Amino acid sequence: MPSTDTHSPDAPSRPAARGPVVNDFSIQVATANGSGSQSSNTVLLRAIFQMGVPVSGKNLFPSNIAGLPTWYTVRASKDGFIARKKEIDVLVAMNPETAREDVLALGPGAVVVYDAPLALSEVRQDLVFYPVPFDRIVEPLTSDPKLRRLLRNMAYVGVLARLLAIDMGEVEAAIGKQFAKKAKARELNVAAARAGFGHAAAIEKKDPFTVRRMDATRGKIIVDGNSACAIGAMFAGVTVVTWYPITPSSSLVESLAGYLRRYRVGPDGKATYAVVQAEDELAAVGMAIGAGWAGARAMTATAGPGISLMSEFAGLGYYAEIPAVIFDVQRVGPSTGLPTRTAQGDVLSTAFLSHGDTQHVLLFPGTVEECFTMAIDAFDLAERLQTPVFVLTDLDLGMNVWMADPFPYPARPLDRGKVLSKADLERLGGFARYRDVDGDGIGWRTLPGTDHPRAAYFTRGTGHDETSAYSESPAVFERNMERLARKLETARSLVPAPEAHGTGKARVGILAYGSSHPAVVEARVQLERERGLETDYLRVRGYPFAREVHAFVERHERVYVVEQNRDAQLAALLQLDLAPELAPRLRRIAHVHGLPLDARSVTDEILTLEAR
Amino acid sequence: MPSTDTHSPDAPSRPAARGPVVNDFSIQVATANGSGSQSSNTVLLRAIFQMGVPVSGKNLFPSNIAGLPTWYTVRASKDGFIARKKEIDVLVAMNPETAREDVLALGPGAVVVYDAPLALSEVRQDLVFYPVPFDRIVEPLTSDPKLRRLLRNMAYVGVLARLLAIDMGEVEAAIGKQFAKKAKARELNVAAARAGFGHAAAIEKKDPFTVRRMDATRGKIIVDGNSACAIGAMFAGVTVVTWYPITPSSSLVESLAGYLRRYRVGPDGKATYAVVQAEDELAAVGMAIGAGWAGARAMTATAGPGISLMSEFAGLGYYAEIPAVIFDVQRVGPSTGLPTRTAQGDVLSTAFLSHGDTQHVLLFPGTVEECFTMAIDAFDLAERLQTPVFVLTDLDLGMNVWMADPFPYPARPLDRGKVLSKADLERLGGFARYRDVDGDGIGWRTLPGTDHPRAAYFTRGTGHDETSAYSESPAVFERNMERLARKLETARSLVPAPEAHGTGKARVGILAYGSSHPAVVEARVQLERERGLETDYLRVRGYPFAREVHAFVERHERVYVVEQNRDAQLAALLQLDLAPELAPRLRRIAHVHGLPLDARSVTDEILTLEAR
Amino acid sequence: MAASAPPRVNRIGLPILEYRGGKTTLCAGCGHNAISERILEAFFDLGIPPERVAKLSGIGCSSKSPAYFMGRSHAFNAVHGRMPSVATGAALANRTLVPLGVSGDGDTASIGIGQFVHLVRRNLPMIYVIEDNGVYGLTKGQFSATADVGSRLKTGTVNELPPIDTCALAIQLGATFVGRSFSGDKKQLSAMLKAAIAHRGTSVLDVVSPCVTFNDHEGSTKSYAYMKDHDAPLQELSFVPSYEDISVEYDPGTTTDVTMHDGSHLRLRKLEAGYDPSDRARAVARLMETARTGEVLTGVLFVDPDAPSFVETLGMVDAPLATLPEDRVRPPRAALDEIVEALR
Amino acid sequence: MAASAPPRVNRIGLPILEYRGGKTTLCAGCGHNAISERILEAFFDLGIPPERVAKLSGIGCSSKSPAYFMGRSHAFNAVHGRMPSVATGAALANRTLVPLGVSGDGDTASIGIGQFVHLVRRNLPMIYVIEDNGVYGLTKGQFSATADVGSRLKTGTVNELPPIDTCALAIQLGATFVGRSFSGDKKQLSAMLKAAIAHRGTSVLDVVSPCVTFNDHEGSTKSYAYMKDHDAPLQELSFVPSYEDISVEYDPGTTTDVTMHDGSHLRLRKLEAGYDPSDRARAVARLMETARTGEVLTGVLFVDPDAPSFVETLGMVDAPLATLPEDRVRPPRAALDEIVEALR
Ligand SMILES: Cc1ncc(C[n+]2csc(CCOP(=O)(O)OP(=O)(O)O)c2C)c(N)n1
Ligand SMILES: Cc1ncc(C[n+]2csc(CCOP(=O)(O)OP(=O)(O)O)c2C)c(N)n1
Ligand code: SF4
Ligand code: SF4
Ligand SMILES: [Mg+2]
Ligand SMILES: [Mg+2]
Repeated sequence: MPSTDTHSPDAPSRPAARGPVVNDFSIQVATANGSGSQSSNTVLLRAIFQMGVPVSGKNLFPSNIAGLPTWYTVRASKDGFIARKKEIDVLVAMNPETAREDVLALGPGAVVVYDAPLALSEVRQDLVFYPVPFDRIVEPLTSDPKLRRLLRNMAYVGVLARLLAIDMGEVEAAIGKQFAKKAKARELNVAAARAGFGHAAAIEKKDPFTVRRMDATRGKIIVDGNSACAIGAMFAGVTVVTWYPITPSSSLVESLAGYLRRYRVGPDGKATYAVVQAEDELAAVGMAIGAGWAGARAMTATAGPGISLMSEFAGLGYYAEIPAVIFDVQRVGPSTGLPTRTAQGDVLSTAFLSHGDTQHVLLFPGTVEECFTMAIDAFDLAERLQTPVFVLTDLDLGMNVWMADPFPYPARPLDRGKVLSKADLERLGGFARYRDVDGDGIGWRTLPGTDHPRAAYFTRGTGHDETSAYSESPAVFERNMERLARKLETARSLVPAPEAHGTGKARVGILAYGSSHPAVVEARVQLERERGLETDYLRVRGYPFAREVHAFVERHERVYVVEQNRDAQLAALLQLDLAPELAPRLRRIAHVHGLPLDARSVTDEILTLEAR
Repeated sequence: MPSTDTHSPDAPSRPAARGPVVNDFSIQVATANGSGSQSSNTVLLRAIFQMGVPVSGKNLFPSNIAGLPTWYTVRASKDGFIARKKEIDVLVAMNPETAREDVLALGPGAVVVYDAPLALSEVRQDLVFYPVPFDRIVEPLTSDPKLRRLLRNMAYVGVLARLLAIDMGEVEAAIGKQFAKKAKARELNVAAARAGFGHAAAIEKKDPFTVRRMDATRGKIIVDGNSACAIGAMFAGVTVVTWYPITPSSSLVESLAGYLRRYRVGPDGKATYAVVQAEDELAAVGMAIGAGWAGARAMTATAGPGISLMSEFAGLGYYAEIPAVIFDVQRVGPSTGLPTRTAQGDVLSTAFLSHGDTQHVLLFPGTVEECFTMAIDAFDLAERLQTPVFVLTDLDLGMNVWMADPFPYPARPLDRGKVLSKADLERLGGFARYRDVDGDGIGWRTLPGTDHPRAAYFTRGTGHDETSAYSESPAVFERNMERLARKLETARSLVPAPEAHGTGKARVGILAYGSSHPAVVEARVQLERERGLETDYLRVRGYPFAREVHAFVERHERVYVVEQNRDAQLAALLQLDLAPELAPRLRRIAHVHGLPLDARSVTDEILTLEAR
Repeated sequence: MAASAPPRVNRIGLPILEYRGGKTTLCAGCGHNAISERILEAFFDLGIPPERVAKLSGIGCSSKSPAYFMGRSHAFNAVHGRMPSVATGAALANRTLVPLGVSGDGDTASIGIGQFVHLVRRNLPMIYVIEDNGVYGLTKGQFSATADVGSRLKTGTVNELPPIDTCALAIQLGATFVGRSFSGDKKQLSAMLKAAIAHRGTSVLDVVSPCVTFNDHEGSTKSYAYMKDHDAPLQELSFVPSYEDISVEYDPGTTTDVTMHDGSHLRLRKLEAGYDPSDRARAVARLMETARTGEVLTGVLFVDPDAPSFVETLGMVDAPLATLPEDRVRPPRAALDEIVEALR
Repeated sequence: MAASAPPRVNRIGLPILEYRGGKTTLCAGCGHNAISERILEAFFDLGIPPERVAKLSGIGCSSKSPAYFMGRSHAFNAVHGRMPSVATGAALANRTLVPLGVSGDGDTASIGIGQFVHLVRRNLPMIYVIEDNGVYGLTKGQFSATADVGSRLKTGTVNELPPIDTCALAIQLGATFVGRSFSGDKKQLSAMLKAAIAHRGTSVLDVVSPCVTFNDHEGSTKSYAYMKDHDAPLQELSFVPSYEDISVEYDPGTTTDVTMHDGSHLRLRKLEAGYDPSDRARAVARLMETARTGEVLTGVLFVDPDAPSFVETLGMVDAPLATLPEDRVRPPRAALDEIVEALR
């Protein structure tokens, strides 16, 4: 089963089964995709959430539409840890194809709830087995075999509710929310859950895992990162959205389109936006660049292969200085790679995307809240800096659901950047598009359609002088390139500042970004609790790096850079940016296998390296 | 005028005009492009070459077809220096548009041969002026005004021959070679040269510059890098050539097509190759990848914008492990940039071309001889390593003509890499495409069409196991990626080893690559002669870097990395590859303005940095 | 009226000088220069403020030409073959602009055919001019995808691949205004450009525009000489702008009067009896015949003046999206509250 | 004969098992699975060694399908929309291969239309199958560029852009073999595939192949139900391989016999009187009409069996370039001497 298919030498540790284990375990449900288990798992997750217990969910699905194995992990954590937990405590084995393998992968003491016919109890002696005759349980509920297959999934939720003391009221509430608009389905599913719950009454509890109400989720919401980016983009006032479907970014635009239809269509039925499904990613980014040039807040969303296809236009955007926002919901590369698995592998190639001396601004949201806020930041930055801005999230952050605080309504008005109006031009008499009048490397632009005889300029990807006139002059070219470099320097102070954790006094530092955040948070506690190793932690949120990032490295003897790729890509960018003397302090913890990062792996590797 | 339009503070130094300056000066001819001056300049260059004097030529032309200013520089150097010389000693001013500017850009004591009507002698007092009535000179030769415009250009060759003591016999021989197949044109041009020569008899020589026979070019050839690459590719046994026209790479394929027609078509009129002009660069590289997969020696040639468009396929080639050779004749980027000017700006983005953890093998020819030999190496490496290999030349190396030793006939047979034949399969019974049986990270492949039931495998850009079966297993994915990294390690020892210059005892090292070579060679002499600064020099010829590159940095206190881009791209790759402790030794000399690198700029900058 | 000499200033009081651009750097005699003239004249004649026009192009000699006319219009010289996507973005960002695309046969039919096809399907409101010389001028004369079978380069190389007829292709794909002309045909090209400006959706104009340097020789099918012999005009065109009343009489028997969406009139006096520019299938069939006959059909090949354009299909507001005030693009606090509530 | 049940082993002594591939991971009932069956049967029936076949595909459910048939053939599942270029390289590297391209409507008509257009122009010797379901299956059902106007997704979204008729497009561009079929029409599809295998140049087969998960509902024009009602076969097809003598009689009045370049025979018993698959212009016109009528014309839409393929145009040697011995690809020392001499 994938989540332990990574070579972790040591068997996962687990508290000896003395006394109950409350609100601190993980449940993994193994089914086949397209079998409708998704809603059951959401109900399970919500029910625990509604009991005030911090919870997180990870969907491990295959790159196909129906029939292949898929795993969903729900983690309850009284301490509020929401990273993937490497060890599975409770397995729900519904998929004959993987059941044995899944069971063999468990650590001793784990619990297995399984479809009785699978007869798994012989496989191992060191586990707690609960066979459940799901077919029999759902049989009375309907005669439709297709429906029965679906209801089996809700039945295991009922069984788990009984076994883990999850409040059935919350389960039914969650079902109600899930099937809000489908009364019939709601009834049937409630019945199925109850049937499972009823059946499980007869089961003798032999494991320590249990859920108990607490008050750690009040007021929180549950949302996936793609939806959060979508909501952010809408409140950023996005007007032109172009895309080409690709996992895992499709749901970002599809959710955005839904919100726009609801909140950005006037009473006259007219839209204050355009959403265009392009013919491919070259066209999608080309449209975004064209729209940004003409003054729209334009965006596109894609994943690795799309980013590669956008290379030429990315260079044009950089050199002709055109605002555009590009969401890269990263998946495992190279090439098509593992389209439904998560990674942080596009960092380096995106920073230098396109030939010649091209460099880009990158943002790294680490939470769903930041997916919302940084979507807004991205549009402001793109127009302020007049350059494409890449928002790098990933499949884990983007497609899995996360607990979050409600999104704050934007405090700042939109920053539309340096744009000269007709009035400005009348005052100034004219302008030079690429003249660095403010010393920040950023010129002033006009929008096509500005009604002034001096408003026009000729945008080009060829060499140009300050007035954007064609030029092959070596000196003119070099000056312009130096200004562009200056502009990237300006960006350092404008991208979201890094977030510091810890006392600042530790000798060991950890540096991470994006969806690695929850694992690092938990790993720091493990290091402290288990080995008394104090660490400081800086979460990088943007590139080019803010000065604080340099300062953090200066203040620590060793800095572990944790990321989800093979080539330690952020560490590479950092090494190129740091004073060379600091480079030796960096230590790389970089792996990619497609599974969300877990704390244990980080902890173990840091300890190994510390031991050196 | 471009060649001094770069901000060089100090006026160029020149020997005081006491006594003759023999075989050590530069001539710059300023005309408009499309005016046919190209052949005159070639004749001028050849005539000096035939007199045994080391010579080099640089063409600075605009990105248009006809009518814009263009400059051609011929440098004669008894010491064999062939880099661009920053100072112009003799200007031939034929272009009214730039004449004044060109004259103002000269250093004191320079010579100006100019079209009399331009009346330039008033512009400055500190130069030697030779007005020449070109129209009058050519008038008797023909009545056709179009022809006259062309002949004016050959007339200045005659004038220069007289002024600089270039042997008219050699001039006429060169004209004969130039117009080998056009008797009429030959006659007219000889007449024009003679007319100029005759007219100049009346000119009183007031400058020190002169050419004198020596014996430094015997047996040498004159060739441009693109032709050299083409010849190399043909002798590498290239079979599938795909391309999309783009300056400055077009002439590589056009010259290759010519050679192939001549030497690779059988008596039956059938070709042992295919040349395809694709619809764009995505298609060109896709065809090369498809052909490489099917066993052909496949190549494409392009420049920056094409490289960007090839990103997605480059990642597929890396991950599916397909041989292909991609020539990148670099020009000034970002974006369309300066299409007719030279740069080394694609190094970093090509090394990491494509999303995910992708890395590529790069070769850096530094001379036209190496354009020939490395073209051959590239095909061997691509098949040996089963990966795309990028040959990075540039406009200066590729489109300008250079003296060279005759190309050696390849000593080694073709290395077709690890391919299993039908017989092998019968012996082995089967194979696993991506199994690292030899420990070098390189598996064995079969070619489509191999007549054995176990020959087939399924090539894909998605996750795969050793048998190339589809896999989403985290462990399988990670193992495969580690093997790919191992393969790149293997490449270190297979790419052309760096070339060491100097005693190896100096404290200061210089590291450079590609067309920067001649400037560095000359700069080292300047540093030694003028300031007694001894340097060692290592010319890097491939990436991933050979161990010797690391060793060179270890052996020197300071290492100047000289390159023609803004972002010090090779230095960046080096910094990422070196032991971090060595990083502080690197000092970057990186500039891009589109003109070929000159020694003086390198010397001056090294001295400035040494002074720090 | 198209034919009559332009007045010293046009209806918005601008002299033609205000419609000119930088000095051309193209070869003397290049067809592209003539097309630039026709374009700026058309906008001048119709009295369209240059500020309302957005010039878009790819890469090539043709794509450079926007620098040489209408310097008072914004312009975007983008990347090779991908101008349609840039134009799409610009047109959506500000629907009040008049997007004018200038491309070449290589830029459109070779590298750009994919984006061209999808542009046409969307019926984006824009004028798309293909300056068609059958070669890549800027890279020194290789064949493009519009080169005819058997046409020969100076080097002797002969083209053996069937050409892409961008007009037949566009009509087949559902284009709503398609015309072909010749850089040397002042009257026809002017009228066609004006009708294109008046058209509601995408206007595809393929204009044969000889490359005097690389493709104007004997053996070329895109030379001035070849066009002299093979230009087969389907109609005699005239254009009556919406603001002029339709004074001139015409005979419905010999002349078709097309009322454009903006109320202007395009008048086609039939030269080829039976050619019906409103019949897609037959227009395509007729064009395909010319592959055999070698004639170059010019004129308005197809027109459907009222098909909704992409901005209508998308149901966009009338005001430019680019400059909508914050309160129209950022929903109120209540909206966020509602969204958040749904996520609890 | 296509129709008759396949023998236990074929003429080269292989059981059909040797033509099978891995277990499909596509949805049960997906049209693509049926097409996979027809493809492997065709190669089995014709007794073509699987080793001679190269399977090429892009990205999509359809493009995955080559993994599910003919496991003894090399395969290359490349990148999205660019398979034609990969196929071109492979076909040139080894002209003795039988390149079989499997693509989807998104892979071909949306992202891939540019490469498709140029592939067709070159008449590369290959079979190009478009498994056409009008949606992007693998990304969960968005419209592709072949979706018909007015067709509706489960979500209610309606397509408003005109579809690309890949067949009409191909014929118009000069394709030499173009057919349309339906994954559910065993007999027609089998015969068509065999003729395609026998064809000299590019064979474009657009096969309507319903996506049961995302586009098989009421309101879809690519559903099983829709095809049942709208499938309008132009002919009844049969194929007589070159190695079988033409036993079966036929009536020239009602049946056209096309002799393929390899000597095999494609027999078309007319179902639509007057349809002539050798008339390009009219074939395109007829297909364009269906935009109004909604009928889906299936059968052999156009065929020109003797047009030279790209390898002939290029004048390549008969042996595979990939495996030419060194002495045929590396010219002798004398050649280098001659070249060098010319550079002195
Ligand atoms: C991606 C890319 N590939 C290649 C080129 C080189 N290039 C510049 S213009 C051109 C062809 C232009 O031909 P066409 O569009 O017909 O314009 P023309 O010069 O004939 O007017 C090419 C291939 C480029 N600029 N960008
Ligand atoms: C460059 C790139 N963009 C997007 C994708 C995501 N993607 C995978 S398959 C697909 C569409 C497949 O549609 P189609 O070709 O019709 O195949 P089907 O699944 O319908 O059989 C897309 C957009 C990708 N793999 N690569
Ligand atoms: S090369 Fe040809 S297309 Fe380019 S400017 Fe000259 S004539 Fe025009
Ligand atoms: S999603 Fe559609 S196309 Fe893909 S396998 Fe399922 S039915 Fe076939
Ligand atoms: Mg052209
Ligand atoms: Mg599809």
